[in-house]
Amino acid sequence: MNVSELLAEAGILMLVGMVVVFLFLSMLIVAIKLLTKFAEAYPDPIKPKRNEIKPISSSKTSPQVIAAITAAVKQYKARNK
Amino acid sequence: MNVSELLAEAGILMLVGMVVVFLFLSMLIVAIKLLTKFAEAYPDPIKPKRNEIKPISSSKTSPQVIAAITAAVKQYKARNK
Amino acid sequence: MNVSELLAEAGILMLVGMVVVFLFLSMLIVAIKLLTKFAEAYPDPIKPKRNEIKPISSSKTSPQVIAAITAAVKQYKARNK
Amino acid sequence: MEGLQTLWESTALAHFEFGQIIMMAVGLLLLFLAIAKGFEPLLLLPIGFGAILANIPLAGFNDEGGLLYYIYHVGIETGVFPLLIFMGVGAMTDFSALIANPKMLLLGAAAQFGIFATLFGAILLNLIPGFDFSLQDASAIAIIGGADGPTAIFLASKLAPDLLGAIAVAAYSYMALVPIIQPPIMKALTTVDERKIKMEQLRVVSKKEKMIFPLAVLFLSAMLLPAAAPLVGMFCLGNLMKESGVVDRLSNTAQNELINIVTIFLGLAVGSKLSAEKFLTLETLGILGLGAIAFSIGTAAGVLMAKLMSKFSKQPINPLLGAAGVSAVPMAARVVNKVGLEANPHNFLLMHAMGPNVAGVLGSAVAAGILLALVG
Amino acid sequence: MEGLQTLWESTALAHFEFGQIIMMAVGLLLLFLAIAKGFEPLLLLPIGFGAILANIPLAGFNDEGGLLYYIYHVGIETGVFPLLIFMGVGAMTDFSALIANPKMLLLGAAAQFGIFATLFGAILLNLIPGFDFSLQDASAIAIIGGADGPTAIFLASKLAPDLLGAIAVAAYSYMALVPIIQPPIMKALTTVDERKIKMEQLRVVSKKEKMIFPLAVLFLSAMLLPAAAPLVGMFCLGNLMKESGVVDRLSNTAQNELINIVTIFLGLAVGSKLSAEKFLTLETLGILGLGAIAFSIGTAAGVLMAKLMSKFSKQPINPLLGAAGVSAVPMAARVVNKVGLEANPHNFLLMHAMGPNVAGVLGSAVAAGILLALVG
Amino acid sequence: MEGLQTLWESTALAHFEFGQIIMMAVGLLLLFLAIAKGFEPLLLLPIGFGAILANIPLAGFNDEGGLLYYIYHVGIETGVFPLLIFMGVGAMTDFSALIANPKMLLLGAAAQFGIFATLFGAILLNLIPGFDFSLQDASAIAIIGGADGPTAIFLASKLAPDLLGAIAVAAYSYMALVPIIQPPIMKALTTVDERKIKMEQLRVVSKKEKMIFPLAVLFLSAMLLPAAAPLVGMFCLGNLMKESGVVDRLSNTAQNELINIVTIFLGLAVGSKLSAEKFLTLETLGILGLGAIAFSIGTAAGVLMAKLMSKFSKQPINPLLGAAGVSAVPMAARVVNKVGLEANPHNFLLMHAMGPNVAGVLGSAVAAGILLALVG
Ligand code: NA
Ligand code: NA
Ligand code: NA
Repeated sequence: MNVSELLAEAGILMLVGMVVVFLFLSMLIVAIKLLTKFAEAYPDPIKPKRNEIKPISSSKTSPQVIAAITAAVKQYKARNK
Repeated sequence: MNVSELLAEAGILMLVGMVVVFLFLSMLIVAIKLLTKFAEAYPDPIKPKRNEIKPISSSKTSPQVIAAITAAVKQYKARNK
Repeated sequence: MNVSELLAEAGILMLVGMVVVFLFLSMLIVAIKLLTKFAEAYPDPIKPKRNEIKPISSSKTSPQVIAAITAAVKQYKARNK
Repeated sequence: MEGLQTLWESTALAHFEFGQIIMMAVGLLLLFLAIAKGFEPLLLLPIGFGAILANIPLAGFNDEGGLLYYIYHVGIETGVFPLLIFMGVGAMTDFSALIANPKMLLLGAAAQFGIFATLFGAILLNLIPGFDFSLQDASAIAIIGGADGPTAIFLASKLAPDLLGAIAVAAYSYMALVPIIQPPIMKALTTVDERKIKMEQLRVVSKKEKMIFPLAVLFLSAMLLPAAAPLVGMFCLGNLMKESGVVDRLSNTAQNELINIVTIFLGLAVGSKLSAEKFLTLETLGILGLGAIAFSIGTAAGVLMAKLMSKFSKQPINPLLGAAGVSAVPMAARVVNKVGLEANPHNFLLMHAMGPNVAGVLGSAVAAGILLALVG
Repeated sequence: MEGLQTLWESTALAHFEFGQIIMMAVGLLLLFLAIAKGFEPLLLLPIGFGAILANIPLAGFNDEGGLLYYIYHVGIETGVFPLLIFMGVGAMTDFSALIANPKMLLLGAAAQFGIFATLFGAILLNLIPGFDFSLQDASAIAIIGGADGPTAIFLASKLAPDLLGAIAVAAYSYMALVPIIQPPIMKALTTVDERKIKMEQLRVVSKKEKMIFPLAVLFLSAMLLPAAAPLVGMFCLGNLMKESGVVDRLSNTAQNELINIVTIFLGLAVGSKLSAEKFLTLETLGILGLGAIAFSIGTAAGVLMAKLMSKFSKQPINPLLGAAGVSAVPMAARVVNKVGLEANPHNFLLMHAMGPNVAGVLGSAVAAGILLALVG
Repeated sequence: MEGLQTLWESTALAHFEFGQIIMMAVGLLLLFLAIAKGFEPLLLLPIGFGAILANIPLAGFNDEGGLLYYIYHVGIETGVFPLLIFMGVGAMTDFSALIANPKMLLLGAAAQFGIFATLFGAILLNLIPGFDFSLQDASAIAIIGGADGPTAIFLASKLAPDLLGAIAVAAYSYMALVPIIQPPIMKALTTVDERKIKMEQLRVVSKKEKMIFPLAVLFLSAMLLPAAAPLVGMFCLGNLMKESGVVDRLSNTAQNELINIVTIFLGLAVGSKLSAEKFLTLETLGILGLGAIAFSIGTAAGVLMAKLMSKFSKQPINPLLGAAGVSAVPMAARVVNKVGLEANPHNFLLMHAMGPNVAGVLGSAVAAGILLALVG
């Protein structure tokens, strides 16, 4: 192919390409809107949120922390007697 | 092979298969019993367990925790003066 | 090759090998010395170190720890009234 | 115009065949089961997704040079992926309960009757016009009764690659259905009093026992049934890495990153076998039916064996434990525990059920070895 | 003496060609950019290192049996590595912002004009003596404008493997240069008042929407543009693994260990294509020039589209958001945020820019699919 | 009856050869050393297990289509696995001690005398009837003296694949025996006063030095010894990933998950080479003997070099440091520290010994390069 033929091809590609990209993403807009309606119609089941007010939520560190506190407070008291 | 031949083969496979499975796992029972005797004869060396009574066992968090406690206790005292 | 030829080859390999190893690593010594001079001429930019005196450095555990402390101190006070 | 024609030709719309649409729906159904119903999501999600990808016209996932083509040939055809999964599963398995109570192995043996009865059943299906299972096909189908995914995939890839998709889907689906399939059978075959039986507490098992155990299993397999050695060997390697305690970093990688990577690929590759011409057949219906029968027979055989053992045993044996012998770790053991609790709210059978449960894994690997040796 | 001759012959000194020295310098430059300047270090560090290794005479990294030879053939020629990276990226991507404001997809579409304009430009370059880009070459070069590394590598490996090195280097370099390339264009095309426009806060998106979204994208791609299905499919698989929440261990592995391993290999393999005869050419200069143009045109097209949309929209749209449509996630979105803050210190556009930003990823995957379908 | 015959034929019992039983015992011994004695368990456990698997009759691990067959051909024959391990080791290595005291490189050089003396010794063994080592064989055996596993496996896979099993086993076994082999030699060649010598404290090394160092090593290797570039290059890549600090996620993966996965496979593949016909030979005894000599000579050469340097150096040099030059990181450095503490309980040599220790890694990679260039 010579350059002018290539340019013609490239021009067509540009046109077709942009059209398809816009078409594809526009259809996705429609799809998302449908999806949103569907999601509104069938909402996520509301799970009872874990009570986050509880001061010591992490069971992993809490025994440690409590032990540390007990020790520290005792030490502190002892020193400040 | 026609179906009746296949059925005969399948029957033999069923028989042989179940026998071998039972044989294999029965021998494994024997092996485990031997193994248990061996393990009793040569027990695991008793490692001195780490003293888990120590209040602050995790060296990773303890300096932090102690710093936090010191700070918090001071703050608390200051506020409650 | 017979053994004596092999031995001659092995001898040469030993000689050449040790020379090249020493040559290579000696050149590396020179390279490191140049590198050190270069690094002295263009030192690492001094980054302001993070203040590590701050008692509660880990933002991850701190809210937890503080909550724990608050609770523990309260409890302690209550018990020791 | 030529460009537009090319463009239209390059959309899938111009090329969809009906079967592909159905198979994409099957893929979606698997995704739904995995995500919404929690059916073995680690496998069924990638399988379902792979099924969708494989059935997109022109996308070429299954063609030479396509992603799923490579994954299938590298990992499934060679048998490497199921073996690596088995290694990882070995590194996650704790044999303590079995070592403490080795008789439980007999329950794991009995439950394999589900496999061999199904093999017989698959051949019987040939009496119905339209079915034409070879002995290889029947064996690959029967292994669904082993209730062990990697074993089923490994055997199917060797004996009946064309049926691999249907077999894997059936295996994982029924494993997810264990809590529904098993309880009625368990209750039908036992009395309430039997289900209330409490088991003696299991002794503590020493590190040495747990460490030598995989070697003993490997040794037996090497002596008696080398055809089972790939499966059993990799399983024992994983278990030894875990129990030896000297290669924790390898053991952790085997049971985390490595098994995760392989699981993604394995699932996609299995999904790639869900093509219309291979899946939308009478055979698939047969496989799905036989799979349900396999699980049921295996469960029943385990329970009956437990009842038999109970008669000859000094210590009482709760017959529910037999149901755990089909493997489907740890689902079947949990089902046993649940049904046990229904009869007696203070009877926790979970730890005891782990014994027959892991015995079932060994049992179906042995059964797979026999089938490979005699039919393969 | 013969030994010494052999020894001298076995040093690289006796064999260096000028081009190799230049390419090692290029490799060092890439390392410098990666380490000292922070240019996309995850890719440019292994690419630079790979370039150095590939150009050592006699080391044989690229020869049959050499490490980089194997990595390239196994991972790039097959297209497997970029697809796995895409899966990992999918597992890291959050589409909430896009689902909350789907119109942003149009910005991601407009910015792809950078790709197709560059394709045209690459063919125009053929008018200059010395350039001879085929339509395949031009398409592979144009995809640089997609500002997406794995997409560029995937397409180049299919359409123009000889240009792969230059294309990948250009793609990652310009992605790192986004904070320098984009702001002047963004400011030239907008008024201060336009840049001050505040966007409405985005609504919260439900788990269900996020979960179905990747399936919807896959479905559209499967119907309309199967050539894009490998890229889009793997991306959606990663995203579904993340959003479904039932296979967290797979999702975590996909976005951590697996993508890390593949990134190391991908970088090395791309670097191995930086050989003197393929890189030190007029074409490379052309590619570097076109790459800069591609990014600039894409940015401009995005901004202009945003201005156009603003006219027809009830809610105000800040035209800066258009610049994020080139993808280069999350760099371009950060640039939008920064330029927005310069105009109005209280206007945080980051979350809003994530919409067009991820739309740009989809847009360039679609564009790659079109090029594959029509030119490949 | 035919079925029973088939069944019996399919047990291993009917097919065991004496050599296979011995090799399974060797595999068990390696497992015992790995687990009970803590001998390099990360490698010796998979090697031992691989040896057992490979010697199960009919299991077909080493046959075309078998797991170990694939792993060996994909990972060892190509050289990919040892190189990836080297990359991971590079990412774990800290060159600070060496950069702070570069003279230590001479100790790493001297210790390589163990390699070349062993090469000579291996050829000398040919004088004994029954031995017939080629120059390739001798070179592959000699590299055991480099005390570096991946280097030994890489070289052996290129020069003498038949001896790979024995060489790898010897290399890792002696590395585990370093605390037993080295101290007597170290004490024999030094006086108590020499062993008491305290070293000056090492200066702090800047980030920039640590970052440029791997590039300098790569550059030297690229110029002088390209045959060493695969090993040195991957090592330096790992080290650069670590020291650059900009690709931490890649560096972490290289030194954790990736190296773990490769280690499992590498060990299994090496173990697969432990077949009776290749291992139960006079050559293996020769290799084991030569390996011990290699380590001893290397240690002695390092210590003597340190004594020589001490005479010409202004700062005092503790001659024990020379022993660390054999590499065996970090075992040899620990041995130096321990022997030093015996002479002077306040003399901590560990950090100083890390210099020659990592120098030894570079030294044996260089030696491997020479052997590849001149003999390969
Ligand atoms: Na089972
Ligand atoms: Na893009
Ligand atoms: Na060494």
